[in-house]
Amino acid sequence: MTIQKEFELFIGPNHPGATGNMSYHIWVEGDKVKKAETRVGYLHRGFEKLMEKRIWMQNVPLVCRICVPEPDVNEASYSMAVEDLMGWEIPERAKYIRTIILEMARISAHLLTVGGIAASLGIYTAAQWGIGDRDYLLDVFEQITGGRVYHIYIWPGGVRWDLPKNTKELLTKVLDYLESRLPLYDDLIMNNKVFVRRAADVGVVPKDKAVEWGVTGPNLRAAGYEYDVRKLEPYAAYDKIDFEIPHYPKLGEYEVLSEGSDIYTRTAIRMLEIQQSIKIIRQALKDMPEGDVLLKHPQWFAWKVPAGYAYSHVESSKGEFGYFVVSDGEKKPVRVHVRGPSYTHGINVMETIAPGLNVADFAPTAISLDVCPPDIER
Amino acid sequence: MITLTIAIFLMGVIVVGLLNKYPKTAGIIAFFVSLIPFFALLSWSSVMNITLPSYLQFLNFETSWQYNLGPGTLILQITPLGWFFLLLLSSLFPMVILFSISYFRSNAGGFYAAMLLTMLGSFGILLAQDMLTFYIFWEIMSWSILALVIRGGDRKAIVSYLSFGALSAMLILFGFMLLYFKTGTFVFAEMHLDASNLVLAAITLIVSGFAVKGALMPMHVWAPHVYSKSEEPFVAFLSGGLSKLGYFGIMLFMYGVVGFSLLSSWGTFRGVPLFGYSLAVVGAFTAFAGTVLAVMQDDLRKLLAYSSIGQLGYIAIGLGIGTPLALTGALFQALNHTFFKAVLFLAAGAVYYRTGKYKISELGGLGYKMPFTFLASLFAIFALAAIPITSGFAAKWLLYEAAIEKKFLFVTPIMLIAGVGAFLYVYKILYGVFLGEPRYNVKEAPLSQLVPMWILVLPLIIFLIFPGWFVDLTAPILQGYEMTAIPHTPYTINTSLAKYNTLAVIFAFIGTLIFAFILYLSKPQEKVDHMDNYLAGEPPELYDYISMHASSKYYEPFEEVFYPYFKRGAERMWEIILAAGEVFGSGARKIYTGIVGDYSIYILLFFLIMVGWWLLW
Amino acid sequence: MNHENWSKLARIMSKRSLWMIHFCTGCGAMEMPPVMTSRYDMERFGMHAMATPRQADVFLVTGYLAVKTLKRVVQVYEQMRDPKYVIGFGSCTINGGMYWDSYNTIKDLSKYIPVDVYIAGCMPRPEAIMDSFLKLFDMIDKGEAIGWQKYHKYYDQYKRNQRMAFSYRLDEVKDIKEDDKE
Amino acid sequence: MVNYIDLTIQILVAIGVTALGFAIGMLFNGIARKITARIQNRVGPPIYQGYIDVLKLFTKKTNISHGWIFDLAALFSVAGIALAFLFLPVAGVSLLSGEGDLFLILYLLAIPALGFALGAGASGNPNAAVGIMRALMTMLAYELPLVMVIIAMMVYYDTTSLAVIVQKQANMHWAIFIPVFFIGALVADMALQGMLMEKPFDIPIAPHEIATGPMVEFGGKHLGALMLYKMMGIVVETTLFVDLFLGGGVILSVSQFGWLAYVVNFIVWFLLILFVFFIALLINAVFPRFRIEQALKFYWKYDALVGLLILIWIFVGVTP
Amino acid sequence: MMAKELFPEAQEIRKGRIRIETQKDKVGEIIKKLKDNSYEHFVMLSCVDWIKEGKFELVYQMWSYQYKEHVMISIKINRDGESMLSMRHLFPQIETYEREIHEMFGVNFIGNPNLKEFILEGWPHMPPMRKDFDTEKFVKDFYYKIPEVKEE
Repeated sequence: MTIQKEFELFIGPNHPGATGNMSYHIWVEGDKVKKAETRVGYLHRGFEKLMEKRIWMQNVPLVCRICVPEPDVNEASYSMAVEDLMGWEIPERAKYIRTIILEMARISAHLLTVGGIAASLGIYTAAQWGIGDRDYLLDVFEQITGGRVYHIYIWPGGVRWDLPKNTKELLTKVLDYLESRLPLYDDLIMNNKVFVRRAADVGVVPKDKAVEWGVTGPNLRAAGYEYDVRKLEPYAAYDKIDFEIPHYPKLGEYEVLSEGSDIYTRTAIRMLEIQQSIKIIRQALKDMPEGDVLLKHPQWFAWKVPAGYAYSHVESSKGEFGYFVVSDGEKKPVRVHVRGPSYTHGINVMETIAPGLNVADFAPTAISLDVCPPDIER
Repeated sequence: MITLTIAIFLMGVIVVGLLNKYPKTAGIIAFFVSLIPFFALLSWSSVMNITLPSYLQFLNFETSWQYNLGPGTLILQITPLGWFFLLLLSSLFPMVILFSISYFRSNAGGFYAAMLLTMLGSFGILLAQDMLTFYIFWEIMSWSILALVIRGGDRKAIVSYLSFGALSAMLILFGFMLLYFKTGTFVFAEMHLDASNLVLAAITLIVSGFAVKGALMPMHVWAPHVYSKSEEPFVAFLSGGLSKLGYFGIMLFMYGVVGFSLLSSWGTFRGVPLFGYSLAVVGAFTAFAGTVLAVMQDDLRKLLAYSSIGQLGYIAIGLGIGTPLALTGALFQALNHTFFKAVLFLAAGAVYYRTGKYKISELGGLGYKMPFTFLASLFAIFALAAIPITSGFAAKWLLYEAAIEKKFLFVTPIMLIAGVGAFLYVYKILYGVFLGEPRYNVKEAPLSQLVPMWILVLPLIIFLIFPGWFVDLTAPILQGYEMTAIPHTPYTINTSLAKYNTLAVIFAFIGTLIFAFILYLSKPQEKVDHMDNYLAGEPPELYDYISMHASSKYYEPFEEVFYPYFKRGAERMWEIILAAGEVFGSGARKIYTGIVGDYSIYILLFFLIMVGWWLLW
Repeated sequence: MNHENWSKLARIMSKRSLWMIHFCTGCGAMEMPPVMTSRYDMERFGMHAMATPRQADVFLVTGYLAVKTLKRVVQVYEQMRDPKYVIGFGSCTINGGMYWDSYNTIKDLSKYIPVDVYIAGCMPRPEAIMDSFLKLFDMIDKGEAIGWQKYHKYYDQYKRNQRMAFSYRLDEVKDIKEDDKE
Repeated sequence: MVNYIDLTIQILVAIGVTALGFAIGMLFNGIARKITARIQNRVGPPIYQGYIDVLKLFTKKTNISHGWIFDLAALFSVAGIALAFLFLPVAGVSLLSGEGDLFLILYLLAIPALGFALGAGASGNPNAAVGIMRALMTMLAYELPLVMVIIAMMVYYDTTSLAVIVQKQANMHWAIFIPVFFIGALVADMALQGMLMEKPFDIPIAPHEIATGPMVEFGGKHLGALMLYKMMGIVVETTLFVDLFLGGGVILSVSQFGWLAYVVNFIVWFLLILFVFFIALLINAVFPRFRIEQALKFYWKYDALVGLLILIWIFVGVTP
Repeated sequence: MMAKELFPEAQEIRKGRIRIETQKDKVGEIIKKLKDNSYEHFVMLSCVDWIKEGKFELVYQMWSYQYKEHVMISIKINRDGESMLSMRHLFPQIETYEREIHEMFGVNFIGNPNLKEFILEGWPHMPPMRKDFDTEKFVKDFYYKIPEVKEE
């Protein structure tokens, strides 16, 4: 009998360190991970198949279920792809509302992730606070859209309805509250000496490989690229709003500690993006013009989208979220293919950087890459 | 009777040597011969003020024996100290031989011959009353050990043992010569030493010579190689029994020949002789470094070897401090170490006998397959780790008390940390070998291997309940050094600092165990298969094989922290040894052909030369 | 204390200290963090998430189950110790919900493992989840939450359905019957 | 001759005190969760949650076992920790602490740990094995500063008996009021953090890394036994700290005040261990956990360095 | 150089979206050339089932951070078992995409050793993303036919 030196661990699906319903099968010797394999498919519902069976409009409630922590990016991206094929230009006010909604979603997703990173290293208080504070945003969502998690608010042609009257006051209040909480998070997480020791130089995505490996979003910016779809190909109202792209080594008030995208930098980038998002929402609320929020378009069931190929992408909290839509001019799409950012982060990036990781650092690394399994397998 | 004993031993050596093709017969003969020292021990029990029933004393040995040999007289006489160490060796030796009977399947004649010769040497050493006798028997023992090391067949082991054995012999011989030069006599009782530097040099040389056998750092280098590359029963005897001879020698010369008052006259530090203090510091360092190195080993025998080194360090601490409390502790530790380490080495042998593996990372899950071996080694491990449900704790406790009594502020934390470090490596043995994934489908070890193990466990239990009986044993020894035994009753020991009552511990433990047992019986349970385990939800039937044994590089973070400090020291040391050994060894290699028969002839030749040299001188 | 009182005490203890298995099976897991944390705080009821099935008492099947996940769910459910309870979370566990025509998700959870309480909605609000806990407490109190007993009783049927689902074929049934005969 | 009446009374008192220890331990579990919940902006479970949890675990209908070695964990951990408690002076009352000393207590604390380790190893789960490795290394790490301080105290008070150390601190001559031992108390408090397995040293059970480590296969009554061990462990370890540095909570002398002294001392002892535990909880709430080698380096570099200074201080100050 | 300059056959379908239709043996060359010319972000590899034509369309999509341009390289292969060369040596993530397409459409990629099960487990039927696989019928014939647990 041959003796295998490594022992095998399953990080997930039933594991506190798993990032949702997925699994890493890791081979460990001593304290070091020797090999990792990503196991996905636990959440496969065949979205792309189902979407081919449904008409264009019916797909809107479906797409938001692809990424649960931040469903709005799916709606926005899908709507943009359809608008692209239709050749629609949506009303100005709808663009601003989309911006607000997307940024709110970003904040709530980042709060969840930052809390998750902190919790994976042991600061459960941060996770409790983060998720608790996120709930205030969900209240605003509920007031605007009627749903806490799934909003189905962004449609092809604009948004479903206008913002309720007191949204501005409510949102401002919530933003003020969040802003007052951010220094506490800094004290608890970013300025915590133990956190810095655990997080700095751990789970590094090297800068020279980051683009080739398909790393996007905060993880790419943590490696030192100032790449953001909001600036590269502005959608919604981002071209009219003044904001910064936090990226390594411009980490604002946080210390620059390491080369490449490690847990610490990735967390710092997310903390900074929360600040930027608050700034964006404030601006959007201020600059938002009056007017229609939805295009006058034909009856939904009668839509026929012109034949063609469209690719639209948005910057989600995890990275580039893209929709590749193919139409043959009929009532139903021929093919909708979703590019989730976790597809690369969770599989080839994780499998490449895992060898040599300490087994204690494995789950924090996966969580700080913000791997979300539903956008891998859809 | 002693003449007869020596004659029987020598005859036994020849007979079993010739019975090489019949290992079982040779083993049985060797076993009967090996019982003789134990009978001698029984008949000498009056030395320790013990009266045994007459049916245990059916052989009547004379208490002293002399043989006139040219330049001096060979004197053998039983003393309390000799009796105590003979107790350890003579009770261990038959068990080891018994174990070997089923362990060796072939080619064992040479083994038994050399083992008997080793025991004969030890027997003589323990009874010797003059330096001449002492040295002759010392050489017999050392050379027959060499024969056994050569049987292991590892060049590094042979070279290191040879160089260190030679070093040890030279140091001792030089020390003896200095003493003879100073006093003009070989006999211990006739020596009248003074506080001169010559005597200090002699005693230093002698103690460092013995330290080699006792594997004190930095003289330990040979031990891991020899322990890990020789046959298991021999290693059990070497580690359990023969290593004690070094400490016997240290104790004999430090407290028997030189004496506590003379040691103090070379300077004291905070109430402890400077000589003893430095020995204690070396011992503490050995205890700590041995433990740390043991944690890093993957080879079961190497781990046990370093653990031996660490545990023997405690004896050195006790001998160094030199108060009655400390000496009692040191002797107690010697006794415990003899038995638990022998059990562990024998258990390792039994594991090897069944699986053919020594690497901890390649073993696993034997606890349910070999439950009695497991339980015996569990007991030994409890004793090693000084868990207060075995006698191992009492010994360590005495040493700690002694250290605190003398206000050893820096040595005691090191001792305690070495004690905690012991938990780490014993758990490595427990988990890596006996627990975890069941990898082998083997039977329990044969009965003739289990019986010796369990007999050797017995003293650990007896002296747990009645540590006072042990203190009784030390009383005559300490009397010889003009000290009184520490205050005690059969189950309590008192010191100036605290009290240790074993009955209270045991009864309270039984009580709480009953409480736990009631809780435990409250609900039924079912036994589940090993694979019905937490795999984060993955159904095991989807996989051909899931490796679940984490024993390879088990303490990797620990190794990462400590390895850099030890690597260089050990390597540099090894370079020096090799350079020295190469000079000595390259010539020697032509002579050492690897055939046991040749070596017996060499040993005989050496014997003749030795005797001739003494005669001519 | 007689047996009845004893088991009543056991039930009271069991209901006030339900430990939940930490297994996010579907998107419903998104509403679990708010329930666990400061806004809704289910630890008020003595509930908190446990890492491994051996330690847990209640299984929240949060949402749709892909067949691949169902295998894991069954494995985990069988590793949990009695008494154990299952809460079916969201419409997907009841009839497939949004994914009624998906080839990879099961449509009715109670065909595969016994479910004590269902929560409707996509996704259910935290209030609904808290309410389901209270409902479960109530059922445990009255001795109605007997899913785990049903699982033992109708083990063959559950196992048959599970095997069918795992193989994506209906004709697997025959094999099982033959297996049982052997 | 043995006085059987006295012996019976002693045994009864021992049983009572053990039961009380477990009761306080379970209460502490509830208090800890409540306090943590308040820090995290939550309501938290009722304060008696610990009792419910343990009772529930012992009333589970079915339990699993991986064989008899696995069961040893449950037995040894409960028995060992209760044994350690019996040898501690509690509020100045020494049950068996006259029969053993601090070294004994330190080693008695290893019985449950080793028993637990045996059971976890027997479960055959790699998570458990890694967890035990971390637990043993944490133990090695925090023991060095702890024993340094303890040995300094032993030499200072010239005894190794904890009961005597408590006695010598009577009349409010608490060790913590001596400057060197005030520093010692800080060092020992850091060690206590590791002993209690609170963050930043809860490495052995890190759920996100190794899914609660050693406890991974324990459920039902086995887990109940482990929880009893952990809860009682809190009482034992905080009491050890209080006995060493805070005079065991003794503020009234029994000879002077009679039974009133027992009551007051007991209350003070309870408040003190609660206070010590409270500090540990506060640290626990706001720190992540170290990696294991970082914990080892932290203890052996910083904590042990201060411990060494204390030893030097005592070495210079105390003449043999 | 921008994609249009590199490949004259490229057509711009709208601003920032380039489409190159080509043959399957030229794909590797084109991707390599684009990668060297700052199109260094591989977005995704899609497969479209044109059942009426009997073709699968494989769309390799790349993005240039420098030119802010998205390129779709499109090839068509026969539906009935035509293989494609693996491009996994160019970008590591292509391996995963190929694995998925192999599983969901049944396209074989030569040179990819890692075409084992990815998302599904023990799927015995036709690759489900093909247009001729009717998921609704499958659901009705399978999931709805699994019997309820009968309680006596």
